[in-house]
Amino acid sequence: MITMTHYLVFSLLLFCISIAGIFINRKNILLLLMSIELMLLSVNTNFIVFSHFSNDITGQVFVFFILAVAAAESAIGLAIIVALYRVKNSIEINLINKLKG
Amino acid sequence: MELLLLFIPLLLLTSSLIVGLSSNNLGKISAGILSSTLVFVALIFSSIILFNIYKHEDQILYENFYNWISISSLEIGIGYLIDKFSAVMLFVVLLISFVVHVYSISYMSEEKDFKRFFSYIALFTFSMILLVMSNNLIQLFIGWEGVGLVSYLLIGFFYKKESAIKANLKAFLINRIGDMFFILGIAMIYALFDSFDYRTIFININKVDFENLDSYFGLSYLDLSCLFLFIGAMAKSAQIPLHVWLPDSMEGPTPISALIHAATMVTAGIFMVGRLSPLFELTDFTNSFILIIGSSTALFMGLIAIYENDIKRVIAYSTISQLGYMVAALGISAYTVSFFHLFTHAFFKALLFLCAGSIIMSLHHNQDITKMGGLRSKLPVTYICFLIGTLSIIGFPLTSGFFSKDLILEVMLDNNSTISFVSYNMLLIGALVTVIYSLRLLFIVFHGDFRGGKLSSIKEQSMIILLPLILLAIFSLFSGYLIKTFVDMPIYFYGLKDIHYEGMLPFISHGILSPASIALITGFFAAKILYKDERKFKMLNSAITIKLKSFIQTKYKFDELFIYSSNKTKKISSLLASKFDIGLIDGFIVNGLPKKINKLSQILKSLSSGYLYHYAFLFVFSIVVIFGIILARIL
Amino acid sequence: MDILSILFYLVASVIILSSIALIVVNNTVHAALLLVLIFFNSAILWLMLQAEFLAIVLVLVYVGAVLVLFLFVIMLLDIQVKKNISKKMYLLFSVFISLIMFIELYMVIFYHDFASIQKEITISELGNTYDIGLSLFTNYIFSFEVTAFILLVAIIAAIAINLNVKQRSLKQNPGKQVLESKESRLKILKDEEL
Amino acid sequence: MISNILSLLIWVPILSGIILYFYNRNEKILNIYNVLINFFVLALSIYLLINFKQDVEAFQFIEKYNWINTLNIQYFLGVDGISTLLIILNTIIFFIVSIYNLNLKIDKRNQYYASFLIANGLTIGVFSSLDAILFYIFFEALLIPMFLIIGIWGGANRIYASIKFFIYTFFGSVLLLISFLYINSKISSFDINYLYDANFTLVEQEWLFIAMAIAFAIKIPMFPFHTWLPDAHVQAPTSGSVVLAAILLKVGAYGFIRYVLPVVPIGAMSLDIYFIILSLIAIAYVGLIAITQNDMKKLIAYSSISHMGFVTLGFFIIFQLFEKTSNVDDLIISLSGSLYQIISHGFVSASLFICVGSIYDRYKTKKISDLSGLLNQMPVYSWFFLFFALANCGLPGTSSFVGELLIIISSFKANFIYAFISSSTLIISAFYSLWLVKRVIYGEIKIDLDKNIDANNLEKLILFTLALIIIILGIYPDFIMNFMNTSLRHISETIIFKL
Amino acid sequence: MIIQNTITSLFHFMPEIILSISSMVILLIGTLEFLKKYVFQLTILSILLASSFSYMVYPETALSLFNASIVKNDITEFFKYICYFIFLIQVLISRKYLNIRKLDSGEFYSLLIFALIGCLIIISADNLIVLFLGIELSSLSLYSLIALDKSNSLSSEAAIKYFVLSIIASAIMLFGFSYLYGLTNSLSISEIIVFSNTNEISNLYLFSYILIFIGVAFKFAVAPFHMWLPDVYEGSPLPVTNFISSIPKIAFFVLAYKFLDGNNIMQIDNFHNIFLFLGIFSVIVGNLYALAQKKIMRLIAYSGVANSGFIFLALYAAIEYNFSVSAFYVASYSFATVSLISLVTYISSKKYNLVYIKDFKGLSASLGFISVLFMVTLLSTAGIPLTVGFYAKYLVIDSLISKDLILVATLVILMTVVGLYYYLRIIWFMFFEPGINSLVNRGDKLSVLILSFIPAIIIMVFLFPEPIFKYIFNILT
Repeated sequence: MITMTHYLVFSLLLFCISIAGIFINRKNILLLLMSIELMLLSVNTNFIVFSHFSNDITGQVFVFFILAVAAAESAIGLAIIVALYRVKNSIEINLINKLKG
Repeated sequence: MELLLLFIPLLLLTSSLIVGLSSNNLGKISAGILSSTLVFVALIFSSIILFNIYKHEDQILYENFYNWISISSLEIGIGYLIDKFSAVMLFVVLLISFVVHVYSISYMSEEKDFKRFFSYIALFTFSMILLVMSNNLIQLFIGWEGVGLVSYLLIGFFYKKESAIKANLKAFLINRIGDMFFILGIAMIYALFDSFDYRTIFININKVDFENLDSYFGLSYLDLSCLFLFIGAMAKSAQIPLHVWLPDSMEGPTPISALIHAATMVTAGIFMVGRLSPLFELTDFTNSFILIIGSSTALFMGLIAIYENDIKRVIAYSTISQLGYMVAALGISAYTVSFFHLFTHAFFKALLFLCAGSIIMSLHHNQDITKMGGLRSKLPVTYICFLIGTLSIIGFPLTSGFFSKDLILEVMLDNNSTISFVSYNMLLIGALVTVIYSLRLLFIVFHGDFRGGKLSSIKEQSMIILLPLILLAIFSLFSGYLIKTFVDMPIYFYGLKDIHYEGMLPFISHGILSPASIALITGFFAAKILYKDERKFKMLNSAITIKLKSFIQTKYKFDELFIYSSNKTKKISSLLASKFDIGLIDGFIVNGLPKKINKLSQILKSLSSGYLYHYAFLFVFSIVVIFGIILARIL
Repeated sequence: MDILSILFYLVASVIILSSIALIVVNNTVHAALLLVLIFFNSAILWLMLQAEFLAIVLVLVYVGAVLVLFLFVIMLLDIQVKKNISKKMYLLFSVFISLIMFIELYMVIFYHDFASIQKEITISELGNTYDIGLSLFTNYIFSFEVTAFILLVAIIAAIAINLNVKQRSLKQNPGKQVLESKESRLKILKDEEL
Repeated sequence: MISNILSLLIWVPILSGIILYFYNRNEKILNIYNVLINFFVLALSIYLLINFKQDVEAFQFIEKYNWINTLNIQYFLGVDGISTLLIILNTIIFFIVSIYNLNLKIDKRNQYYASFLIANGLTIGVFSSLDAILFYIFFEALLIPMFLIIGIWGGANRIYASIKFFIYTFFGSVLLLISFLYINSKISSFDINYLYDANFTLVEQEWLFIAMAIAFAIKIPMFPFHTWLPDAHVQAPTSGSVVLAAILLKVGAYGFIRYVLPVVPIGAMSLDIYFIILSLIAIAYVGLIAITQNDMKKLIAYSSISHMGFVTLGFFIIFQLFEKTSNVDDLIISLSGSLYQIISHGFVSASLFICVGSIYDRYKTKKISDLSGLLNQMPVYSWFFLFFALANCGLPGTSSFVGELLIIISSFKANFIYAFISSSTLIISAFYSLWLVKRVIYGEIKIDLDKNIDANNLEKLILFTLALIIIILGIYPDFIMNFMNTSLRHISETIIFKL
Repeated sequence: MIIQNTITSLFHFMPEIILSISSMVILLIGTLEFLKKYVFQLTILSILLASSFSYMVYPETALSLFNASIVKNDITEFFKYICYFIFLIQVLISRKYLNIRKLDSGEFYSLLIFALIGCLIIISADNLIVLFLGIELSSLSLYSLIALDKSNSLSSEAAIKYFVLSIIASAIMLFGFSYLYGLTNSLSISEIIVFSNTNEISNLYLFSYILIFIGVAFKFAVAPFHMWLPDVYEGSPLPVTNFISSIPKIAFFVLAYKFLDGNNIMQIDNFHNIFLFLGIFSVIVGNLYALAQKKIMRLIAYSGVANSGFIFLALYAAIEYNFSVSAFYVASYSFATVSLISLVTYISSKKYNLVYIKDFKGLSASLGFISVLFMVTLLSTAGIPLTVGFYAKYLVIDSLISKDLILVATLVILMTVVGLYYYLRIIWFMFFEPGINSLVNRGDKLSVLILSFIPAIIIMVFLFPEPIFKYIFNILT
């Protein structure tokens, strides 16, 4: 029987992987955005799990909003990346360190 | 009477202020005359007081006229304590001061800073009077420092002369060494009696249980306090080893040497010990110490004078030597005897100095005796006065010095102890030495041929110079006959010391037949042969004597000792300043710590790379750490 | 083990494996396609949790719109695929840290007793979509409006950031030329203003 | 009788300073305005002095308003004998400085004056506030004008000096703040009277004592916290040095007697030996350092530290005195000595700095090795300088003697060694003061300016006034002693009661 | 009923609605060539309108709007007023700056207002969804605002860093929300608080809070979650920095307050000690980093990190639900930092860019009054008496000491002594160093007047703090 814990551990694992993805990746900034999407996905899964097992619809409503916001976020993220590309002619993360110290 | 007593210091202070702060409207001569007049008035007042004191036997004037500080139990006043002792001292001070005032009108007339000079000597006299009149230790100390200050100012009177400004600094610093101990002594006395007043102290002296007091360095409380007080006196009265300032102080104008560095200020130490005699009486250790210091000063400083060529320095060393006699007498508790010598010495030493001044003026500020000689014919009056002074100092029978010195020797001999016997012998040899150097000076300066070029231009000084000399000469000749007064002089709370004295004539005859006379005669001949006839002896060229001579000429290296220690102090100071203060405290801690923090911050700054993934990593890492800590606490 | 469990493990392992692949893969296009795979599988998972509406939205919105956007950008920028240059130590340490984070939270979750909050699962008669819609337009109407703003901001931002105002053509504008005056072309600056 | 006289004393100079800050047109008006305000403050403070009742133990001229109820902070002003005297010292010095400043040639004159006026008001605030936090606020705010004075109008290395000054003293004062807050957390009040009544355990007292003592030790400054002072003095403009030496150092000493000794006497008693040792080191060691300084201001700065060593010595021997004699009078004598030393040093150091400043204005150097024989070219200055140098080495008849005497005799009662080391100042201070005189005043002239550069009438007036004050204080100390006596007795009794 | 509720809610929500409408109007106007120049005026007008409406609909009692999505009470209104005021000053002062950099477009102002609305929503949210949306609304607007400055090559870097890190933080926060939701079965903050006061606090519950407050810590830029702040400060246009430095912090403070006030979780050692240790760490790190900075904005950023540490310490001190200390600190710090950045903005408002600290050299010669304002503000940030910053630090230290954390208090206050150095460095550059600095405009009287508002407040509140204290203590305890 698949219990709530199974789902939660699964989504936790997903979350940890996606977080690792953010700092393992040293080159491609787009992968960062994808990792972020994964992160939000795991959060969403969490909400849905709770919503399902406690038989409460509000968790799903939250997921709905998160999805909407995530879409907006990726739009803006991609826009920023494009802008960055225009300035640097590259989107490699290891080249973005003009601001430091 | 009280009013008169109040007026004496006030007159002098006024004189000092008026002359010192007046504008150019007040001319030199009128300033001098004004100042002298005021001193003269003070002198008259003091003689009235002296007269009164002697008229009413056993009258002691003791009053405070001003409350300087009063905090709860602590009361310090300015007042006076006039007994015979201080009345005589007052008179002597004012007399010498007056004489010097008059003398200076002429002597200093060429100087630009004439008025400053007069202001100083008036201030000096004021401080000295404050000291003499004092009825408590603090007032004594104030006067004590005051005279030291004026001495400092006057030695440096010719402030452009490097040697003068060196000498005055030296004088002040060495006096300050004494003052440090002096004030410690005062503090000790205060801690014991809770008062600075002589009366309170002396009254309570018997109530103190000296046995149960703390002792320091193996000395009893009272021993130490008196020792400290005496160290103060040592500096002021130029005793070994704190004498080094006095010869150098001859850089000041000559009248000053007469007034301050011969007659009055340097005897303040003697006066102080006499004043505090009830205390000193009780301490054996300190008395022995005083005796040893006094007699060695008397002998060894006299020796230096034999080889000195500067006329003023010779007299200065002679002063130190004579002060040694006085101090030695203090050591056997013969306070009045010592005071008697102080009294006579004041006159003849002032006389000698003023004569020297006259000579120096005549020779256009030449002080080197090797450039003098045969001045007898050109300066007859000076010669006679100088002769009287010399006779007096060597203790020629019937001059004042004869009485006072013989009395010291007598008393010394009467005191049955080993130390005093040794001291007696030292003083006796000292007497011989005195004769030699005094006559040497006389012979070299006034006899023989003139060695400094043309003799013709030299002429006797004006009457303003000569009159004081004559006056002092008279005092030098006759003041010794007051011996009875001093033998019978009671000191406040101390009373009389039993001195073996049987009258004038027996004293004179006894004195003439004493070993001192042998010293006198031997000395005379030695000096005559050596310096008047200038005979050469092979013995004098032998290795030992030359070595001895050069040893004495080094002045026992005391000067070097002080120069060394002052240089050492400066070195330590700059070392401390650079290494410890700037190096360690400031460099290592005060500036070092911020520097280290700054370095740390630079390192931290270089650690933050600006890479996004590092940021994210740090983010997660911190979260993991926080979770870890909390889990560790929970589980 | 029932069929649902098998399905769960299957789907979950696909998601986990492909997400691991996603974060280490070099090729961005591959990554995007892996993401599609993950989303599809997640949708399956969500369906298992009876969130049909959201599962559909996930596929439609994400796979249909967001990921297409990603691919557009990938194409637009034409990125050279370079090898990830993570140092071994760093890589190891990162994995280690993530692992620890997982373990820590795992312990918290694992030891938690969820029994108290689990309720009997009832299936809504009107369907999942209806329920969501109802609360969306009643209780969460305000949030819904705010979301509209967020999307508006996203639109404005995406356009404004990349709007290139540079004038590309050299075409003359006679009206503007006529209106120009001396003052508008030449400005005399005083020292102070420099 | 003017009510709120203390508030007037504080706020009139501060507000006029702020006004002055924004006025920068006519130099003449500036000068007159500045002198007038300072004079007004001086007159007010003299009015305060006259109306002060010497034999009343409690604080007088009290103004007490609730300022911040929620934090127990009150606007609580009042003076006793000690603070009245320090206020007078303050106003006199600032008045003299304002006159001295007339001669200066500086830019941003209005801001210069404004800084001094504000500093004036704040210092009066420090001396008259009876609420610990109010005190702290004035105490710390005082740093700002001084910081600006040193930093803007100072010498070549002014930035280093001003920053060091500011941060060092700030470091100390935060410890003070923590102590006050701790006290508040225990007794819920900052009111000085409650502070005096408060009882703490030994450990608390020790820690409170350490924190507060460090704060004030930095300000005074005590060895080894003294190194900021020489730098600050050397770099500060003349008037700044005057204020720094004459006023600011006294704030630290005032803090000791007002907030440390009566509040945590047991802590002070258990740790007094360390502070006595530090004071003695300050007297002897810092004095020694002063000897070979080549910068006149540095020399005087070090001598200030050495003199302030006497002040702290006088403060901290009281416990041993109490143990030995258990007589309140001995405590009072010792404390009087310290306070007298404070006041006297205020005037003496101010005078010395004015002299050095004037020399610097003329010769553009403060280096002793560059100067010689000033007596030839500027006799009036030189005589005054000589006088002040003599006063600096504690000559009887000048004010410095009184304090030193009292402290030496009290310290003997406590311990022989204390007296021995402290009396060594007689030699050391004479050494540095008179060696300075020898090198600078006496001798042949080195730099011949060939101009009439002696003091003008204004400077003569200033120097004469200062000399007169020093002499009057030297020969009539009783006025001040009587003035402080009741307050000191009160404080001593508070201390003894708590022991 | 729901509809009626919504309509009343709309009425009470008027200020925000006005802002959002005007934001869209501004966006439209910005596209029209002939109306473009009125964008600025319209923005000002909308803020004034919104704040006056806010006054008009001031709730007499606490209100719950939009089906418990939004609350309005004294606290929210108080902080909203502060936000309006700060925002007004920021906008007023940045006109010239934006003009020169050609940023004064409709979308800029519109996004700025959206960011403000987001923050206002955070302040008044009573529901996790609304809270999340508010956070995202303001963050998204801010990312875009940073990236809008195309003339500055650093801005897109700042934007991407802010974007990525901020989303991680949001995700972590959401993760916390999800557990919180799972455990309490509710998304309403007030219900969650009721839950934690009635149920035993489990570990997961604790962890969900920790996750949320890590997100909050990130927004406050408390070390070690501060890395984004200096980069963003440096890379963004100054008006945006100005916004980021103050208004989100106020909003997140209110968020923290809402979560913690009356919440039993505060009594858990493991929870409230996080505030303590993060606070100490942040004070140390912030000050140490700031010491080594050469650029003014980074310096202000790190000083902000240190000040956030103080805010956390103040939150720690709120174990007994006394949030007045932290509220006062947040308000005072926001004012000071806004004043600082506004001054930098004003000085940079010509083509002369104020980037390095050494650019301050000799500023007092050309801008005397401005330098004084700067000094007052700096001293307030440093916590020196005569400025309100003193009370802020005072209160924090006081509350630490009253919790017997004397060593912590000492450590923290000693770090402020370290910090004093870099504030003084600016002062000394301005006043003590000579420099050539005639590159700034002098005549703009209005801006100077506006700029002197906050320093004046800083000093006035120092002198008469009692009403403010009373008010804050009143509404927060």
